[in-house]
Amino acid sequence: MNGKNYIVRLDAFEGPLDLLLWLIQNNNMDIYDIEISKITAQYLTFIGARTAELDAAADFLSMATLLMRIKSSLMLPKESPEYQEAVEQQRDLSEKLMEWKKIKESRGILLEKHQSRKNFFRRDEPAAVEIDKKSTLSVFELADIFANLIRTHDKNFDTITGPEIYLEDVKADILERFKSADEIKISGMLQAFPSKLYLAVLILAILDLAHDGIASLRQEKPFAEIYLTSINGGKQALPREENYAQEVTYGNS
Amino acid sequence: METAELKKTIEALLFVSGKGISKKKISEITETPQEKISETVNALKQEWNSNHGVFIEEIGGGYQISTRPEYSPAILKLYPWKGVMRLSSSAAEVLSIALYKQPVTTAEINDIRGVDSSGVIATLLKNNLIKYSGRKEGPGNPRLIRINEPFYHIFGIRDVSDIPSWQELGGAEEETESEGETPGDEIAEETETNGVSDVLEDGEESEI
Amino acid sequence: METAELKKTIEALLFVSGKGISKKKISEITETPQEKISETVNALKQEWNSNHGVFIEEIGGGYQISTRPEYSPAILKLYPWKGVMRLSSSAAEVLSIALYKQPVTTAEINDIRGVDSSGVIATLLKNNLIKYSGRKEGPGNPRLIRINEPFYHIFGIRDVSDIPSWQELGGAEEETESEGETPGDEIAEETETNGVSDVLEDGEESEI
Repeated sequence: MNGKNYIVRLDAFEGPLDLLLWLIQNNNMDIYDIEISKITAQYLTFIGARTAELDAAADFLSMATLLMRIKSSLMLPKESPEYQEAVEQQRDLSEKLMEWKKIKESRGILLEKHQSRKNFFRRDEPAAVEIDKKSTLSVFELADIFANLIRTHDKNFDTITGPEIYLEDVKADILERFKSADEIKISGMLQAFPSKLYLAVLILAILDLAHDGIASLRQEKPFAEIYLTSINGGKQALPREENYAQEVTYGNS
Repeated sequence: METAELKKTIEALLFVSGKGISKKKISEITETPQEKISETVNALKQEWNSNHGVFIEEIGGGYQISTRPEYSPAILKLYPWKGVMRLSSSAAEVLSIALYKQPVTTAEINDIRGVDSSGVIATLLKNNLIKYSGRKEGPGNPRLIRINEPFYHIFGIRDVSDIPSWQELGGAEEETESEGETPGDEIAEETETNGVSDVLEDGEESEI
Repeated sequence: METAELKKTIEALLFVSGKGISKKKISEITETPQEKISETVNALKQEWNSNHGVFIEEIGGGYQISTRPEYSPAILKLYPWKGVMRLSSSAAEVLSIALYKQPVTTAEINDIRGVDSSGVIATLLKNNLIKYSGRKEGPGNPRLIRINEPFYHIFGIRDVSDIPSWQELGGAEEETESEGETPGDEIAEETETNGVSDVLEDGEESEI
């Protein structure tokens, strides 16, 4: 290696393979036919002059060790197991270098493609617009509901109404039960909350879960016990992908 | 901006947004007077609103691209979870209070309904029908709830004039008009400051 | 489906999705043969791809609506954070490895690069360019990494012919044909099982 190459800083290399590849190319060597002693000497000289720069010293040093081991083993008689092993190791190293070379090339292609795409945009999430998503209530009904509320509120401000049973609570309750049992007896749930309102909400909840593909219903014969069976462990039929709507931005820190 | 370019810019904005963008916002982005925006969007409407699967509509003081209702079945096959929104009666109550009393606190909603509404409020928030916006002056500075932009779409309301006025309501005669603001004012303000122009809310930067 | 209706249905689907939708998926939804879909999309492209701010492009084996590059300044005013689009060379390396070697483990990536890549992998995961999908049989059952759908859009990769095969890389020196899969296979499979046809992932409750 001639002196001017020493201007190259070690942190210009991604790692030991990158340095090794550079040295090989600098010497016009074939990746599959490395002159191991020449390359080892250059590698050692190169990192020897720069150990202070090294953040990832260990990686570079362990490559140095490997190179030296291959080099010394290759000086042994060809019949020796060490020699055979060194041939193997050199072959592996060539494979890894070739792999690295390909990845570097692909990296260049990706960086270039990325650059050329920087002004193209799309939406990564479904449109908020849902023309089909309409409320079953009209805004006039909503107004009536409010008017009724205000009337009730004025007259019965201090009246304490009974506990409300929320559909989502009952659904959550069923899903909770699915954690410990795959099949639930519906009569069992009613025993815990014996009220007509609860039954009504429970039926709605069950129908909803069945509709959403979270649970299925089973009944042996008319008027027999109804069983609710979890599908997919009671999980939402449609898995949510994390960070789904996230914008893709990245940079080189 | 030259008309042809302006048209294409607005198309790009509306398609990439997927939700409403206010005229004001478009005017700022394109550095073009709002009248010119209206004019251009009208031309765009002519072009898109016949013979296409999507059309440009005016919603909540802004413009957005929507799919034609005829193609809902196809969209439902793509996204089976989209569809008709059924409101529970408790959700409808909370929503009606938010609509006519906004901005309103959770405590005020609880007070009107006489029952705890925090669960329903959480669900409505999650479904973007209402949103938190600002805090009330006073003890504890509770968060204020307002109607959110998707509400207009789901209830098929173009803007505030489509909402039955306070006076038209059945219970209006027994009302004490202690409310300083009419719901109309409230919603108009909503649209201006927190409505459709809020497209930057989910911004995020990250670096590799 | 009749051609005019099919055209409009595809427009509605592409608009709602934002992301690419595979030809297969459109064919299923519309109950129309894939050849007819290609034909119709080509007609749509002709119609759209001049004189509009958006166009229909083929990416990652699917179709999607993209904005024309001329209007990126306007888009960036709407979504300023989209402008920060620098890709580090280490990120590009990890992506290259994931692209050609998928499914691949973190340990395998570290091995190829010769340096620890866990930070870069975490960021790429966060940005949805790669994803975990399954686990490798063996000690510790490490998680397997694959290319994720947004990758194809970000890099503008239409299909396999847009990238060199593994064999073509590295100056086509003598090859050890130890690789079982070509990247071509991978992309095709990706599209089939995990790519653009994955439109159901964003589950949502519509009942409140």
